[in-house]
Amino acid sequence: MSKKPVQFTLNGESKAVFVDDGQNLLDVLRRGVGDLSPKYGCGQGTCGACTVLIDGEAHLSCLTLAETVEGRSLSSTGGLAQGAELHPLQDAFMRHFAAQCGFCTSGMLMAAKSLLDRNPNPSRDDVVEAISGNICRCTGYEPIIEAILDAAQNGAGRRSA
Amino acid sequence: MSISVKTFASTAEAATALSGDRAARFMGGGTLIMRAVNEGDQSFNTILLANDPALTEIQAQGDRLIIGSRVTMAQILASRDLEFLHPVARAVGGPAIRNMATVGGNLFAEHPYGDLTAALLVLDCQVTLAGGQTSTLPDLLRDRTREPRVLVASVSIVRPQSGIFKFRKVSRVKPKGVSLMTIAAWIPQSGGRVSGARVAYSSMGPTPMRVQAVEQALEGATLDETGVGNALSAATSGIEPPTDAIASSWYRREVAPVHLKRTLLGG
Amino acid sequence: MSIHKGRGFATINYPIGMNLGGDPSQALVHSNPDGKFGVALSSIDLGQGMKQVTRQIAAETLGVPVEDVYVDTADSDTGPHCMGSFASRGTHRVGNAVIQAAKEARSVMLEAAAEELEVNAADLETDGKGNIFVRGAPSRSISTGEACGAAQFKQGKTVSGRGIFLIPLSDVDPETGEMTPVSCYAHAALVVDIEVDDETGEVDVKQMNSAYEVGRALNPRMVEQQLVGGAWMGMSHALWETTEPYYPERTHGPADFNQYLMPGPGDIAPHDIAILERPAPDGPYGGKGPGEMCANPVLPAVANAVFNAVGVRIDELPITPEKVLRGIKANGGARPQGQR
Amino acid sequence: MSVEFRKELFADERDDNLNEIGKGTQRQDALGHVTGRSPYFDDHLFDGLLQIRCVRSPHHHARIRSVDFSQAANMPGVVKVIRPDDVPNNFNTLLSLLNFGRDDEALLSSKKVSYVGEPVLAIIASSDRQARDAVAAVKVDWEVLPHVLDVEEALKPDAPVVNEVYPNNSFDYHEKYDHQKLRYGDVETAFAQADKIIEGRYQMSPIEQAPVETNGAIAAPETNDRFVCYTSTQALFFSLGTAGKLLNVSSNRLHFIGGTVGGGFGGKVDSLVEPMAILGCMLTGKPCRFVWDREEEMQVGAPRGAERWYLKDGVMNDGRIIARQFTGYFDAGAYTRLSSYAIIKCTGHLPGPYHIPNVKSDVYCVFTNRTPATAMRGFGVTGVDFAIECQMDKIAHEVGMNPVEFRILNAYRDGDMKAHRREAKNCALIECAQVAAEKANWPIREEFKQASSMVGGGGERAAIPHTVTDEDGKIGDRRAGRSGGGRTRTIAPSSPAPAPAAYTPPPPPVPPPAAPSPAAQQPSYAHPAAAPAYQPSAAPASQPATPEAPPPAAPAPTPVPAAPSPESSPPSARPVNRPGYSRFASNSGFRRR
Repeated sequence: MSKKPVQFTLNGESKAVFVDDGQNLLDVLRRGVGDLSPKYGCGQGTCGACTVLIDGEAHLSCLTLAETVEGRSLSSTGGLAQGAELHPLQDAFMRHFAAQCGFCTSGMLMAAKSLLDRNPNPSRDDVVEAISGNICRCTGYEPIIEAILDAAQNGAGRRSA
Repeated sequence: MSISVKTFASTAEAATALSGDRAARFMGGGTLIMRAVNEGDQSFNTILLANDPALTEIQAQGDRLIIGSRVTMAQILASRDLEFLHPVARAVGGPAIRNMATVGGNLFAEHPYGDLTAALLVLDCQVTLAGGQTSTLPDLLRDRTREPRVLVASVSIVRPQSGIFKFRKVSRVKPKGVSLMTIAAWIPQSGGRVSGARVAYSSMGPTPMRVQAVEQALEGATLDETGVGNALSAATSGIEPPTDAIASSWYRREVAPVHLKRTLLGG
Repeated sequence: MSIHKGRGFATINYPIGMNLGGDPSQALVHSNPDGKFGVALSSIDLGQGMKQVTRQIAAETLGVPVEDVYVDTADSDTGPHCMGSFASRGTHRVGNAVIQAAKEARSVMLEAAAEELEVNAADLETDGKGNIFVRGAPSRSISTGEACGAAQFKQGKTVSGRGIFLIPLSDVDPETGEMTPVSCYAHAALVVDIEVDDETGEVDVKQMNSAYEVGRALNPRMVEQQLVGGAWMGMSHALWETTEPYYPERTHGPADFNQYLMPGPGDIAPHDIAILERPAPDGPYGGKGPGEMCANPVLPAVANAVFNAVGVRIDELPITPEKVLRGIKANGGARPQGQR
Repeated sequence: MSVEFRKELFADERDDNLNEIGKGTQRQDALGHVTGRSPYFDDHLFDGLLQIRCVRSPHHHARIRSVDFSQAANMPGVVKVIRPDDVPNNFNTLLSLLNFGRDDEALLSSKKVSYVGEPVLAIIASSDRQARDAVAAVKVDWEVLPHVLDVEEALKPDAPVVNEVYPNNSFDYHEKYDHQKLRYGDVETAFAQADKIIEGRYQMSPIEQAPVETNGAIAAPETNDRFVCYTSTQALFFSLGTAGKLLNVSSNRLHFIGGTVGGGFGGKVDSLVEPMAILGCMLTGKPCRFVWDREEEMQVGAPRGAERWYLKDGVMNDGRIIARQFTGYFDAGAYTRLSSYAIIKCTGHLPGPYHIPNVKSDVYCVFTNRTPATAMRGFGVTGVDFAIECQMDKIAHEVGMNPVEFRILNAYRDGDMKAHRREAKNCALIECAQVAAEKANWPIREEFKQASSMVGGGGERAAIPHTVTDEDGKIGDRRAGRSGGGRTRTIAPSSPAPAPAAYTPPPPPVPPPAAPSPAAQQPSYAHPAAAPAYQPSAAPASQPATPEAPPPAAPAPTPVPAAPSPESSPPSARPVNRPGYSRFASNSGFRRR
């Protein structure tokens, strides 16, 4: 099987990795460069647990052909905190007890960040729409919605990425 | 069978590779192809990519709009020219899917997907293939799984006057879920009566489809409860709606007139 | 189109634990020389909050602040045996094991403190803030860290404890079903308000009002997590979910989250919850285990609300629009049962 | 969304001044969750990690004539093919760790499959895709067999045998019956005396637990001739014990690490992935990962099984339920897993949170040609609660009562005898009903607002009634076409009681409601000649009767003394040490080790 070299930046750090033909980005992020924050929930694009930002846009890494991120800028929940300082979204998720098993949390945070980066003052409907591709089985969504709205009020969207 | 990926600079080269290899698939945004790869689909082993920038362009030409086949739902939502399609693009997937899913992919998406295609069916869609040939959308849908496979370069649709174009996606899950039934309608009126209506469904058959019986019944009708009566009676005439995990054929048949009425008479 | 309002009600109780007993869980507690504690379990945290609830139980029992305790789940080399996290048994069974282990560790800590303070250990109390003092003479005190340090470096004692909780296995009589199933019950009552579209059979949940009795709410925020999320799941089971939409036919089974239907974030209904706490006599600090029962009242309450709204009894789950519509058509139209 | 704590209720049973208990302290795991650093089973990296995928049955029921994996074994990346023979002890039942039930399921099946998705072979390859490609290249010659998917069809004498270990298509309880019985009082007599009989049929379809993290495990060799296994299990030692048994490995050579799991809801108890990952590791000497994809999780992974229930209630016009009968069918799918136990838990839960003096239940654990069922949130209870509470709504409607008041009238209270013959304590159903109604502005009358779980129970309501038993449904009778034992007998109550076919009815816990409906205004406790009289007894001492209470029409509310029937057991509140009972001393019911 042929391997292709791919370079991209992940959370501001440049990465170079060899990928298999047909390999998806989720697999490469997790096993290739060791960022375990995006999760495998379906491999079908139906759960959102693998959501990462590519050039600032939310993408499903399980449906992204790894070699297509050549030269692009990726961010994941693994890089959301700045040093020891949590991103306002992370802080809000904690305060609202918006994580139970925590497995969807990473994807939810990326979906939320993608929203707030574009729309710093979202309505509840905007938030609902933003997480509509992400499945949570534990919380019933309400604490997540409240956390995102709270984070927006605390200026999460005005903070630079 | 391990996967190989081939990237082409030009759409035409990719189209040639596609037509010459039954085990090749062209990848637009990846939402269909990568899922198949992940699930071990044995029907293909080659993924074709094309970097042609024309595939991702939206152009206005007179009263028509040309949309490249790799234009994403998110691009449609960002386009002022395509504002009439925003409710349609927003009905597809969640935001991440919309950043990936393409117009071309939607044309080839199997049931229950294809909401955008239903809209295109009533917008007088002309399909331009990679080689420059054109096709009608119904023809393309009919032949979409036949060999040799074709690569769509762009679609051309007409820009509707305000109020003519109507769209409704019925889903069990809010705000986003797969379609139980999607209805797109183009309802021009002349002297208070419908003239030249076009109506299409998605998720009501093997592919998105025009619904001629409804269109005929609407001809000359007034857009009110009694005026659309015949059209509602014809809502599933000649159609055998599918049974799937979302709903049975019986249910789709029962509610088709209800949702058609709400589409025609609603906003 | 007509939208019909309906209101339904249900009450339930839920037996906590693996019903017949015979399902032990163990815990080990030990302290570092500075009085900071670790709890080793092989129990599982699958989101319900096992780590945190046992952490609070251990801290309460030890008499130290919660920051002084961390819980490790689940390593079979270090965590002693536990049957697992299911049947709402975690808080009840593991919590009791942690109490026993923490009591043993606490008694060593107090003995060490007694030796340092030259008093009788029975006269010592903890303030929960990291201090041990002589009852009635708060000035005579020693920190838990000093006591644990003295135990380990001066007195040669391990500040540690072992705990197990077992409800012995009950027999079941083949003829009568006589048995000793579980030791405590959680309770719930729920009122649901819905709207039914009589042309499509679609049911829209508008509001839930509930009362859940959970024993003592050991961590109110985590109880809230369980109840809010669990009621959502109940709504989902009532109206959306199944792996076999045409059961008992095995066709059209969903294979992804698009086809396996669950309510989305736009479907959630406002839910106003009252939490009642009647401590379980044998629960850890009276705790029961709210995790499982919270979904159960929603299913029948929704079915009962559908009857109230349109006069159709849906006795098969899930209550799909198709079933409701078939019922309405069989009745010749919606038959609202009157406002409740 | 709002949450309130009703601290005033049961306040004197609680000390609310504890240091840590009762505080909404942040979760220990929250920081890990929001930073993406919580270590789930799959968050452990290994060099040269191999991937496992299974060859699965496309048929509901089929014999395996032959399996040809010659092509698959030579495909790129394929390291090893795991055959059924490679499993050292390829037969198990999950609850064998509790000595409950017989081994009935293989990790990989070699002779026959009994559900779509049943695994018959596993492939270990360098990548997931290579393993999938090899799976697709395996050729199995199937001899398709007739199948059965409906629980009641499966119990017919000529139904295909799903699971040879249980050839009657039903789990064997106590080495005696093909179902679990509950017998308390005498429902038939009570039905004859009831004002109304209300019946219902209820069906619950299978439910997927649907944790966002699928089932999975990674196993790797440890340096000391042990195996480490990172796992998503909900039950670490359950999975460890199951792996040890299937693989014939001692428990201390297995090092299981888990405890941080991406949701479970009951779907991660079955311990199918751990043994396979460890076996792969044993056969290759390399770290192996076995993770279900979403389709497997949804269609092969065990759901909460379907349940079908038939309920029959005997009800008085004033709303008191005097008898309730259940017939239940749990659809276990092809193998036992946890359905047999779910029925025990269910039986102990019947008749729901109500005081009903006559209860009968027969619950069958039925094998059908579908994915085996297992645990889910609400284990053994959710399905029957749906049935009970829908039934309760129907009864309230029939007798013209407010559904909230109707629940409170029949609610169990401290000291009441439950149908499994243990006293209720720590009850709170009434208070929940009151508070929920209040929150929803659903008015209930004052006497129901004043009702309490702590008052009005016990006393006569604590007496174990005279009970009719039977020997219907002995193992094998049904398939052999024999009707049930037919022989009924009685077990004497804890106090002197009437002869068979008569019993002391329940005392009302609260004054019967004042004229809820025309029907209820004329309670008829007296019945036509043949049937023995229903005998309402006085209200509990703590609840003085109100003037509105319907006067008893029948004889004095004292138990009618009668000689014990010759067939009855000695009177005993804790009966049943009758000879001849297997009492779990079997491998088909519970037994003690």
